[in-house]
Amino acid sequence: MPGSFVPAVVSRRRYQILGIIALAALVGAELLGLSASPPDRDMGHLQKIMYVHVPAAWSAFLAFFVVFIGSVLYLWKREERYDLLAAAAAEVALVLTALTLALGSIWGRPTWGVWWTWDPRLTTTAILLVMTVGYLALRSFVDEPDRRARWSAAVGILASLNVLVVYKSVQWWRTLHQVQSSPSTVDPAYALGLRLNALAFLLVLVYFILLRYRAARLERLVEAQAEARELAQGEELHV
Amino acid sequence: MGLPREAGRVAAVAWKDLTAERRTKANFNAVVFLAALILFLFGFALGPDAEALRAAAAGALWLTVLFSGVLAFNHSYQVELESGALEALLLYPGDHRSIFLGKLIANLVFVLLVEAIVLPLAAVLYHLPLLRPFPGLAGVLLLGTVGFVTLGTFYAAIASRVRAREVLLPLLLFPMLVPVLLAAVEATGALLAGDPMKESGGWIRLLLIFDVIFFVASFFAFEYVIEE
Amino acid sequence: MTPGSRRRLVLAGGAIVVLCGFGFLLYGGIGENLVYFLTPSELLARGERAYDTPVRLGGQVLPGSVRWDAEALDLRFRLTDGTQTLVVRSTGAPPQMFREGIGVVVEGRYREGGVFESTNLMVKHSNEYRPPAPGERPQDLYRTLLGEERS
Amino acid sequence: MSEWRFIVAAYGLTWVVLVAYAIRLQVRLRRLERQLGANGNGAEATP
Repeated sequence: MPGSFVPAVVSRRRYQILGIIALAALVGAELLGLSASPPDRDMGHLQKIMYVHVPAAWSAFLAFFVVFIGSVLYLWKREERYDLLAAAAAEVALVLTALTLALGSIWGRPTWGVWWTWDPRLTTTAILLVMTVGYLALRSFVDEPDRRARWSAAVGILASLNVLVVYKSVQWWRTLHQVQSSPSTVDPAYALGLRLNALAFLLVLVYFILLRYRAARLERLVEAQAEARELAQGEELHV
Repeated sequence: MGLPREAGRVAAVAWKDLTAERRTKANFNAVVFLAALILFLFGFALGPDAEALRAAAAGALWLTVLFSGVLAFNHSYQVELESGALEALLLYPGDHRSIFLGKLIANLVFVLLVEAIVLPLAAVLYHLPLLRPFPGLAGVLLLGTVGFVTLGTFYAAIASRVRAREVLLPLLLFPMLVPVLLAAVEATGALLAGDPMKESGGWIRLLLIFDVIFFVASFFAFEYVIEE
Repeated sequence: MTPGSRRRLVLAGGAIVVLCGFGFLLYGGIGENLVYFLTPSELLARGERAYDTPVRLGGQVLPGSVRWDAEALDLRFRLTDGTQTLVVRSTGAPPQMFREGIGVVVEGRYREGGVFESTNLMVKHSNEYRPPAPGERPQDLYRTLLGEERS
Repeated sequence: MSEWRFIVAAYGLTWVVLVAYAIRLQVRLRRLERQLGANGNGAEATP
């Protein structure tokens, strides 16, 4: 495959090794986070939900960044691999955004007192989720690859720009959700666990995007084969 | 080049769409009836409490406009597709964006006409004061509809050429519309309540800015979407 | 001017308009309409119009003002933003993080008697995460109020 | 203690989602590879 971002010939086993490393890193980081962090002054042990909620949100943001880059590069260079990369990242972003919302809900119930509220951070995140669903639905409904790539790049750029709004929402508007933490507001006892978990989530993110990208490439190969077969059959009929 | 020529093309596309709409009428009538039906259903669902009904009126009114208007956008491209006219339209020399503007104007007229019928009906059903807040209310309706129709015309250019267009258009359109919907509902609600807090001005400015952003962005992005 | 450069110029102009629009949105102070909750000062500034309309109100629980009736599930406290203070009455058990001095957002209506009747009480956590100081247990901090309920 | 219920739910949900998605991707890849192999052979066998 010329111009291939990830060679299609890499065996699935290599991805499996990356996957095992990523999940093992997650186990290690979570165990350390769970065992080494003292209960928080306000939240008690509930602070530990931070180690899954925050890394899930961060990696979802990164996935949307990949969607943005892939979409822009596609419109610029018109090479299929960028479109497939954006599509792969979008599906992973959808999974991680949904996970982030669900984890936030589980965290919000005992700390804020509600599963859900119409706070700008929560609302913009839900909108982002629906936009991503729209992006993927659009892809699944357009059969012609060139058109699909062009249209979904336009929709993908719009959706992924919304990430900026989600990220800045806690600063622009008065919200129930707290503003971003920084090293000065998080005690070192929690910072280490958070960083390690974020790193493990990053590995999981890379694993997911690579795997999904490979699936996207193979799907295109299957599509191309089917087209070639139809063409061959058509010629046979004419002869 | 020539700006007059472009303006002529825009007017021609808009006129063509509106004439087609006027000749059949079936689509317009169906959309108006659907809008009336949705207003009725909101009334039933919200119960007999007149006070609650009035409080929810702004939201119900805008959702009615959204649900019925979204049917018009797909229709405006679908008619072209069925007769293969879109390809012919694209072949004409000149800027494709005049197609966008033409369709935008036609859709705007369509939705505004639907609103002209729906608004008095909503006033009767939900016990709303119409005359006192009228100039402001008309302005809010116009600005909100411009934002809605701009994005709708843009996304319909994509969705109308796709298999599941009935589902896909709202799925793509409605999340992007949230800021417009929010500002429009808040401004309408404030005006209907007599604007005691003088907050409608802020929302109207917000609507205006969203209209400008959405219009410019979709005007330029249309080229990528329509090209074959 | 070639068609290509004219096209680029128009595109750049469009991009500038969109960016200006966003800039105006962010820094023109228009987004301040989008507040999730009002402060006590803002609510009181509305005067009589504030009565009986559903609003969210946010602020800090004034230390020493909490009265909790465990039998009737009736909670009263004073909510402050530093300048103005309001009496809030809430029914139902508060979230376990509720304590004196913490930030809360309440949903409900301000009544003419000068009491804010809350139907939903939410605790607003800051972005600070700290272990308790030596000698204090976290439970002591948030359970002093409701200790007997939750054991 | 009641707070642990939420912590267990959060970590459990994370693992369920991540593992389920990983398995889904693997299954999808395996199916595609099989499809690709079968199609390739089929196309070569017919003429």
